[in-house]
Order: sequence, then C-alpha cells, then structure tokens
Amino acid sequence: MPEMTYSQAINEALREEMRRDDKVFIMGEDVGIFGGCFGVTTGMIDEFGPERVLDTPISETAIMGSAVGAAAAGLRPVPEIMFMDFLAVCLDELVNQAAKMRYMFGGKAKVPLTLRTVLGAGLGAAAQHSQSLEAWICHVPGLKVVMPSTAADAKGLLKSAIRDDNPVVFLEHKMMYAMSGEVPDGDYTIPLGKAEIKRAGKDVTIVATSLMVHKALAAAETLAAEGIEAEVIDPRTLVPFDKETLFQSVEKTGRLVIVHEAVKTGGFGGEIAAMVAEECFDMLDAPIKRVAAPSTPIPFASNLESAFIPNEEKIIEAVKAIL
Amino acid sequence: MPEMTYSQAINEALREEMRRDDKVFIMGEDVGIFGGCFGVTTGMIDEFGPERVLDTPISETAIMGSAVGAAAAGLRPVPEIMFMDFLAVCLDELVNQAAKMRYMFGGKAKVPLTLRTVLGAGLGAAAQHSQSLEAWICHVPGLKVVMPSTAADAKGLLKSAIRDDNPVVFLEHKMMYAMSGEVPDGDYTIPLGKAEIKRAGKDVTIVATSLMVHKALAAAETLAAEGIEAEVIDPRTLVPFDKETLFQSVEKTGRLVIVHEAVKTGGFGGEIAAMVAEECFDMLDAPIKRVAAPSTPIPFASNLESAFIPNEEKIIEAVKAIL
Amino acid sequence: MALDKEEMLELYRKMCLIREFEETVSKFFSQGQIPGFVHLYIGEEAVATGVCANLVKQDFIASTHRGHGHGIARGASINKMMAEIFGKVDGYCKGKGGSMHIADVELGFLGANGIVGAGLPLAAGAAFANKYLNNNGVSVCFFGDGASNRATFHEALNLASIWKLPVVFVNENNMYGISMSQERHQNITDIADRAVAYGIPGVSIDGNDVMAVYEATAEAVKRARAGAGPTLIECKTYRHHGHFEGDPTVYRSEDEVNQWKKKDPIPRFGARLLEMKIMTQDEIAAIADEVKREIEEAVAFAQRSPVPAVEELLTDVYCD
Amino acid sequence: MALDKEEMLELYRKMCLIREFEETVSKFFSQGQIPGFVHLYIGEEAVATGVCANLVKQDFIASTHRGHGHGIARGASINKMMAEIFGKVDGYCKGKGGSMHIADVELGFLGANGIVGAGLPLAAGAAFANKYLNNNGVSVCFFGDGASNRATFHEALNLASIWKLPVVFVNENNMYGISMSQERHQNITDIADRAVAYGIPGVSIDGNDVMAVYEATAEAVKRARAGAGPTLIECKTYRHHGHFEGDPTVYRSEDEVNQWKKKDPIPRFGARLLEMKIMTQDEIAAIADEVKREIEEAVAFAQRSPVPAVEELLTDVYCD
Ligand SMILES: Cc1ncc(C[n+]2csc(CCOP(=O)(O)OP(=O)(O)O)c2C)c(N)n1
Ligand SMILES: Cc1ncc(C[n+]2csc(CCOP(=O)(O)OP(=O)(O)O)c2C)c(N)n1
Ligand SMILES: [Mg+2]
Ligand SMILES: [Mg+2]
Repeated sequence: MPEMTYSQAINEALREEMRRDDKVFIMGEDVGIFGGCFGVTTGMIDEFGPERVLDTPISETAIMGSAVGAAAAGLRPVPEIMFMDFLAVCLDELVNQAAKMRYMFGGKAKVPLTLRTVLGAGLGAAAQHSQSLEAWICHVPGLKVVMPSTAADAKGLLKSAIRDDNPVVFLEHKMMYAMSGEVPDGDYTIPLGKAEIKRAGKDVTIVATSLMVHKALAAAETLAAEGIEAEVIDPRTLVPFDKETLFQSVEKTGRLVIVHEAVKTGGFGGEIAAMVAEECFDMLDAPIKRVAAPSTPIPFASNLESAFIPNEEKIIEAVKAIL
Repeated sequence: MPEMTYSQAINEALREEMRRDDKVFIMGEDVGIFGGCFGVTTGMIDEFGPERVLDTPISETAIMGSAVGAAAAGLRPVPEIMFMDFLAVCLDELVNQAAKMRYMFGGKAKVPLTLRTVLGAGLGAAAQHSQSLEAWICHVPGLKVVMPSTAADAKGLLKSAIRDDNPVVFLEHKMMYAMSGEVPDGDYTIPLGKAEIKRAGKDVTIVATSLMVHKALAAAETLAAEGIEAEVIDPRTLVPFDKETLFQSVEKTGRLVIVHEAVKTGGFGGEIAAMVAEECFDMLDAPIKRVAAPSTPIPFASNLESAFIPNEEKIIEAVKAIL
Repeated sequence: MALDKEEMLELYRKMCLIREFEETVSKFFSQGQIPGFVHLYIGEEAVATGVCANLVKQDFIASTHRGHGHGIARGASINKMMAEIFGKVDGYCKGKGGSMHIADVELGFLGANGIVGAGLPLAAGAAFANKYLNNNGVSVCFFGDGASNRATFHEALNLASIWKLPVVFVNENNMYGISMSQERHQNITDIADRAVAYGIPGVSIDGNDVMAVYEATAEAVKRARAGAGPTLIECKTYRHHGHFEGDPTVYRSEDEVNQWKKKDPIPRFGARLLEMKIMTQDEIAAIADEVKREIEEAVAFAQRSPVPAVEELLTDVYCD
Repeated sequence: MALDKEEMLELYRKMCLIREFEETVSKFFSQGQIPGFVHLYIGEEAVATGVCANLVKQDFIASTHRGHGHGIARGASINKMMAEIFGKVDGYCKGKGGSMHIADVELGFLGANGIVGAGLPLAAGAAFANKYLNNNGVSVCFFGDGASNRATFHEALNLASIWKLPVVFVNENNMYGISMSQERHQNITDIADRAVAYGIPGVSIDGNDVMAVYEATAEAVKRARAGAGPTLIECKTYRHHGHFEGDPTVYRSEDEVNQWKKKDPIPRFGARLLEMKIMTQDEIAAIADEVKREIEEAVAFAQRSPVPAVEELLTDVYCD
C-alpha cells in the first residue's frame, strides 16, 4: 500500500470522485490556483478547470446556500468552508435549508452535498480559527457527520460522503494534514456509520475522535507497558453513530473514557456518555470519564494552547482514575 | 402576590430595568409599535420612545453585531431575535464576537448584552420556527444560558441577566407566554446558576427545562397517585449549571430522568447525563433516562407535532422503566 | 415575446385562481381549520403570474413565506397545495411542511421558505446547476422588500453577478416587512438601485400591472438564457391583508390600504382586457365560476385527505 | 481642517513606524519566533494613518486580521502590541489573543478580528453607543475589498444608513482577498459605488496618498459628528507582502507588485514633504533612526516579557 498524507488522500478522493461523476464539483475560497488555505486542493484546477473547481468570493452564506440550491437541482457539490469556526456565518443554509429540505418536503427532495471544513487547535490560530464544533452539527437531524483520523479513513469516507444522497459534513483536522499513513490502492469506500477498533484491549474502552485518536493510541501504548490493555475506538462518523461497536467494547471492558478536543461542556462526549449510561448501565463498573478541552475560548500563546488541547497524560490519568 | 402571564412578567422586567438604568435599551424586529411578534414588548415604545425601543430591519447579523459593539462601547443592549431558529443567521456575532471578546482581549473588555429569543414547538410553525437549540449555545464558553419556566422565574432571571456583565442568552418558550403565575411584588432578582426544586420527592429525580418543567410536574402528580414520589428540578440556567442541587437530589433518589424538548441526539441532556455518570456514578441505582424529542426536523401537521413533543406519558414511562 | 389572446386570458385566470385560493385559506384559517401561520398573497398576484408566464420546464423558482401565489403561478397542483396547508397526507409534503414549506422540486419549485431571504442563494445555486448542465434553464427568486436587507441578498447577487448565472431576482416590494415600512427599513426609494452594487441591470416597475411584470421578466429571462447574467427586478405592490392572518395592522392607515386597493391588479387587468376586447363580461363571470369550483374541489380534496400516520414523524429525515 | 507642519510630520512618522513594525514582525516570524498567522500592512500605511489622524478620545475603530497598522495609527502602545504578537503576558491581551485579536477598548480600539467583515456591525454598534450617549464620538470600520462581499457589509451599512449613525466605513481595497483579485470577486470597479444601495455618500480615493485619505476622512467625520450619518470611503491600495507571511503569491505577477511599489505611500509622502520644504533629508534620517529605536525597544520589551502563566488558560472567560 502506498504511503500518503491525510491531505493527499483527501485530494485523491476528490479527484477520483470528480473523474467518476461529472456532477461532482468543488467550490470555496481560494480552492483554485491557490490550492486551498491548507493546500488540500492543490493542482485540481489544472485537471478539472475553473468550471468544476470554483473560487468564490468571501461569502460563506452564498457558498453554502448556492451549494444547497445546486444539490437540490441535481448536482453533487463539495463546498469547502476554510475554517469550521466560519460555519457560524452560514449555519442557516446548512441547518435550516440543507438538513431539513427532505423532511419539510415530505421526502421529495434530496440534497447530496458534502461540506468539507477544518477544525482543531494547534497552529496558534487562536479563538476564531481553532474550534471543534462538531457537537453543533450532530444536534441537527438530517445531517451526517464524518471525522476521519487517518489518511486511509479520510479517503474511503470522503468517497462515501460524496456518493451519499444526504448532506454530509466532513471534518478535517488541520494538525493531521501532514500526517502520513498507508492508503489502499485504487477505488475503495468506507461506509458511513462504521466505527473502527484502532487497538484492541480488555481493560478499558477509550473512544476518541479525529486527532485525539492518535493521542489515545499513544496513551494506550504507554498503558500497555504498565500492563493495562486499553481498547481504542474511533467512531469515524458521529452521525450515524455505531453504537454496536461501542457497546460491545464496553460490555467487554466495563470502563469508558471519552476523548475529544472540543470543549467539555456540551461536547459530543456528553452524548456518548449518555448513550452508555442509558443503554449499557449494567455493564459499567466505574464512572464514565470525559477528557476534553476546558470550557474556555482557545488561547493564542503556545503554552496556553498546549494546555488547552487534551493530551496523552490526561488520557492516562483518566484511565487510571477508573481502574 | 399578583398573577401575571409569563409574557407580562418579561415585559415588566424589561420596563423596570430600563427605568433603573438608562444604558439599557431594546432592539429587534417589530419590537416597537407592533409590540413584538408575540406581544412581549407591547406598549414599551410608548413609555421609552423610539430612542430606546428600536425597530430594526430584517438583518439579524446587524442586530447581533451592533448589539455587541454597543455593549463593548458601554451600553447594555437587550436585542431580540424573533425565533431561536434564526440564530443560525447571526451566530458568528454571538459566538465568535460576544462570547470570546473578553477572553481574546485578555480580560480587558466586557459585553453586557442580553439576547432574548424564542424556542419551542406547539404552534404548528414547522421546521424552521420551532427548534430548541440551547445545546448549541451551552457549548460556547463565554455565554450564559437562561431558560425560565415560570412567570416569576422569568422576571427575576431576566433582571439578573440584564445586570450581568457577560453576554447572556435568555430563552423564552412560545407556548408559555400565555401561562399565568404568581409573581412577587416589586424589584427582585433570581441569581443565575441556581436551580430550583419545583417539587420534592425521594424516589426519582426528574430534571426538566423550560416548558418541560410543567410536563414533568404533571407526570409527578400522576406518579404520586401511584405512590411514586418524583423530585422535579428545574436548573433554570444551563450555564452556569447548578450541579450541587442536582447531585444532592441524585444522591437521595439514586435515579435520574432528564427531560428536554430539544431533539435527543446532541441535546443538553447528554451533558447532564455525562456529569452525573462521571461525578455521581456510585449514587446511581439505575440507568439514566433521557426523554427528548426524536432526532427529526419538526413536522407541521398537528398530530405529528404532538407526537414530536415529549409529554407526560413518556416521562412516566421513563420513570417506571428505571424504578 | 408578445402574448396572444389565450395567453392573456390565462394570466387573468391565474390571478383569479390565486385570489380565490387565498381568500379561501383566509376563511378556513379564521375558522381554526388551518394550524400555524399563513401569509397571504392577496394584492400581489400580478407579480408571480407575470413572472412565471415566462418559465419553461427546466426552470426553477425559489419562494418565500408568502409563497402560495408563486406555487400556483408555477403550475403546482392546487389540490396538493391546499391539502398541505391543512396538514394532510395528500399535501405536497404529506402534511410535514405546511404553508411555509410547500415545494415541488420536480416542477422546478424549490419551495416556500420560512427564513426570510433564504431563497436567494438557493436560486443562485439552482441557476448554477442549469448553467453547469448547460440546459438553457433559468432560476427565479422571489423575495420581499424586507428581505432585501438581509445578508443573503448581498452575497447571492454578488455571486450571481461574477459567475453570470442565469437567474432573475424578483423583488416584491409590498412596502412593508411586517410592521416596518420601507421608508423606515432602508434609506432608498427604489430597491432596483441596489443592482449598481453588482454591476447588473436593475429595473423598477409597477408590480400591480401583470403585463409590465411579464415584459420586464421576459427581457431578464432572455438575458439570462443568453448567458448575460442576472437581473434585479423590483415590483412595487401591496398586500391587502395583514402580514399574517390575524395581524391587526396597527402600523398602517386604512386610507393607505384603500388607495392601494384601487390599484388591485385583477380588476385592473380585467378592465384592460375588456377594453382591448380580448375578454367579455361573460368570460369574466365564467372564469370566476370556474376558479371558484376549482378551489372548492381543492378544499374538498384537502378535507377528505387523512392526517399523516404518526409513523411519518420518523421518516424522510435521511434518504438511504 | 488643514494640517500644520507638525501634524504632517507626524503622519510621516506614523507611517514609518508602522512600516518598521511590520518589517520587524516579518523578520521574527520567518525566524519562527512568532506563532500562528500574521498578516502585514506593508504598503497600506497611508490608509490607517490618514484616517486615524482625524480621531479623538471618544471615537472607536474596528479593525481586521490585518490590524497592526490600525492599532499603531490609533495610538496603541507598540510595546504591548509587539508583546502580544509574540504571545507574551505583557501583551495587550496577556498573550491570549495574538496578532488577530489585539485590542484596547479603553483607547477606542475595538480589536483586530479574525472573522472577515465582522468589524462592520461592531463599528455600527459602537457608533450607536456614541449617538445614544450623545458624546459627539464617531466610529470607523476598516475592512477589505474581499470583506465588501460579506453579509455584514450589507446589513451594517443598511442599518447605519437608516439610523444615521456616526460611522465611517473605510474600505481598504488592496485588490485581493487572499488569491482572489477584485475583478474576479466582484463585478464592479469602485467599491464606493455600493454606497448607492444605502443612500449614503461613497467616495473612491487614492489610498496611497495619505493627505487624500486624511481629507476624505475629515469630511466624513465631520458629516458623522454633525448627525448626517455614515460615509463609505474606498481607498485603493496594495499589500506588498503575501496575504500572510509565507504566502508564495502565485496569483499575481512580479510586474504588478513592482508597479505598486513605485506608488509606495511612504517615499511618496516623504518626497512631497521635501518638496514643500516641510521636512529636510536630515529629518527623514532622524525619523528613520527614531522609529528603528522604538521598534527595537518594543522587540526587547516583548522578548523580555514572560509567557503567560498556565493558569491564565482558565481566566477571563466570564467577568463576575
Ligand atoms: C431571517 C428571518 N428573520 C425574520 C423572520 C420573521 N419574518 C417572517 S416574514 C417577515 C417579514 C418579511 O418581509 P418582506 O421580506 O418584505 O416580505 P413580505 O412579508 O412583505 O412579503 C419577517 C420579519 C424570518 N422568518 N426570517
Ligand atoms: C468569514 C471569513 N471567511 C474567510 C476568512 C479567511 N480569510 C482571512 S483573511 C481573508 C481575505 C480577506 O480579504 P480582504 O477583506 O480583501 O482583506 P485583506 O486580506 O486583503 O486585507 C480570508 C478569506 C475569514 N477569516 N473569515
Ligand atoms: Mg414586504
Ligand atoms: Mg483585500
């Protein structure tokens, strides 16, 4: 299997889908000759031309809204919003239009769009360019939410998202773009709604999303050296959520730690904890722990930003607290 | 104590605060001569004039954004957004500006604004005029979130919100405007962050918010007739959240049912369940149950809308399932 | 581009059909048979009618909260519309949408919309699809004077202008956004002037003159189909009823309402057709009868239709 | 309104100070001493300088992601600015904001802003406060050509126009929003033309001529203080560096950059002052020295300052 970066894997998925289906096109700020703010769409305009790789003005409302209109009218847009924080300027189009159109119209519309956007701290980009706001999106019936943590997952999931007839929000972590991993050859897809056990273990279940999967794996490594076998689950898609894989793991381990980078209060970790506290209560041998960012805006100074982001030590501490 | 409606109580709180402090003003669509879409600001323009009761264009971004600017510059704006669903068109101003300004500026700013808006289903207003989106707001550090369930609470909490130096989101339920209740005479405030036990009980704790408090009380009444004593807690403010009152209750009852009208997936009930599963695990004798709307957009037809909104029967069922 | 006799009669008939539909909704709403809010199009019929007469199969329209007239003008089934407004399973949306969400995407009707101004970028997107598919289709977006102050107006018109999208932005300036009169909500008289900001043509016309609407739209549609980009058309008109049914309209004078009622687009066009000898008094009466019967049937259809099964609550959230 | 000799020299000095500040930030950024992104104002100094020379204590400015020049022109401490950019505790925001969030509300500086166009409604709100408090203050909002396509532009200008708010909207048209040239992102040449949409004055000026900026602003500020409402001023200018430091600027030609460098506002104003005999070559050299020293001190201040204590992570979320 070839090695490639998370960013390259996304680029490849986009290209393959655009070659496969000429209804697919991408649009967003600086996605053309600039190649996207993080370089993800590099070179695409050369292959597909400006008719299918569209630079837009700084008008997120128009980007999202026209993507919804184009999708309802038969295309398969893949709009990009440069930073997830900017969803706050175009949420209506996503939430009140894209997500609800099918339901409001009694099943007689489909909105096959895939919104790609970028979350996460770590670049010193401060309070308005570093948030992880997936909890907002998960609370909106009608949207699917994907958060891949590896290059291979990113490619396979993005292809599924683009082929899905529903609006899908595809969340890329800016600190993972440069991470490399093995990616299967050729065309493959990973179904939305299937978690993956990234590491098997029997003592404790750690559910982690996006970049936190890597921190959880590092923690599991360290714990293993002390004889503690953590099972690390990456849900990969938050909506639909693969309860089965999670519940089976909790049944086995009886202990659950949830890790996400979003701030703790109101984060999607609450939903996961609540599902387990409701449906697997009898399997639990200990409190459910959440490791998440503190409920603060994201600070600029590097030392504060590092303290904000959940890390290996905090995961290990949480695991040990419930063993 | 005089009886008045929830709507009148809010009107009175606004008037008293505007009399007390001439930096307080209200602004929003049709809040002037029209008296607000739900009549809440009726007559206020007669008392305070158009300089302090400002009708705005249909420009929520400008409403929220100018309120933030005015607050930072020394006033105490009380903007109104006609339906909570429309926060989706002006969330940036609330989330990326109002909520973060103080933190981003190293503590050297304050944004004393109180955003009033309206949530909830029940009027046949369908998918874009009926949502309960408090979970979004609770996930934004820097904002306080208030959800009163009675006229008396509404008045006392709104006065506290207006006097608070932080941005506060004050959530009114459209189906409660006409409900009457006793309201203490004269000037009083209710602190943000204090839950109220609306009914004492020892067998199960029911935490409910906004309109659901009334449904929970009705359920408790019915349960009492069968010898089951439910304790009904209204957190009243979701941020800050009064954990102490909740935890004490759970310690007593060992059982928890959470009720909210927002859709279940990603709702604030997850946060409450997670807090308890994390911090009170050993007190729990049974799974934590959530009674919430199904994860769908809100339907128009009356029978479907009724089926969407959590009701007394579903609460009773949830309680019985864990007894 | 000139209309023949039949086509003119059809414009007249359409306006009457919308009027009768709306009067009927008003009646049943006041009787408590319709849930939610309804916003009626009475007085503004010439706009939707004149605009939609220019459209063909592959074209799209995006509508507003005040959308009944747009749907009817686009050719939607009045039976399914009425049933939807009544919240019945045979409605366009199986009763799940209601007045504010009637849609028929197949027919090129992208839906009424509960969010003021939301249609503008949707229409730009549909126009983009038409252009991308190279099918010669255009999109039309109806929106109010109040909506012209929203974010979406600005961003959608700018996008459409640079991409030369085949879209016609039809402003229905009925002088009010709920209680806010235009002179209070914006500092300009003609919304068409806003076209300058996007380097596109803007025209302001008498929105109560169905022929004027038809002709201005014809030109804009021609431009759009020719690849020359969007046009902004402002139609000055007036709603006879309150913002929603039940609105006491404290914000405007009876005198003002009466002045506008004199400019009612339907009798006005009727008189013109009589004068031009295109229509007779008998035909007017026949149309009135026919329209009445159609609407009665629509009501009967709606009333006969069952409410949706409660299982419908959970369907149509996602497609598989 | 005419400036005296001292005031003109001060304009020149301010522009030099901004230039030196930015060159220095560029240097330390490329050395990896500054985290995050930085967007530099080099080439655009005449705009902030000419505008802010009109402001007094009770006035406000709202700025952008490219905000260093605005802060310096408003009179902010360069020591605290530099320390903030370095992420140090003695910075304006204790290191919690960084380049994109430098602010000094006390000074009337409502902050840089990471959200393009977010300053427009903030400035309208501050102007509303000034009007409400009847303190004769005005607000100024700086924003880019790219920002003029955002929602906030439209809604804020409309609101300001109907409420006749004392605000001046200063568009910094540097011809690009990141890689998107103005001719690609909008269908008009002069952003000032957008004033028509709000019934307010709009003027388009040479933004590299500090005196022209000063004078256009003086008039707009006078209008605003007199209660006559907002003005839109478009200043045509250019950024010499990339969008952010590190941008390879593949989207524009070296030739274009060189053409604009010939119009550099600093040597241009310097030459004019020499010609007018307001300044001598010696004074130019003295200013260059003085400015260099000031910036060196600011860097020393920033480097000396400690990083914030880790407990700072949790403070300042709420005030009590
Ligand atoms: C974004 C948004 N803001 C406010 C409303 C509430 N609202 C519904 S209709 C309306 C007035 C619309 O005025 P206009 O655009 O002129 O259309 P008209 O009703 O006159 O046809 C308002 C304020 C809404 N639905 N959406
Ligand atoms: C709402 C929003 N969209 C996109 C961005 C990303 N972004 C930052 S600066 C910028 C370009 C701004 O262009 P312009 O307004 O012309 O200002 P300039 O950088 O030229 O000074 C963009 C797209 C953002 N910060 N906020
Ligand atoms: Mg109107
Ligand atoms: Mg620019």
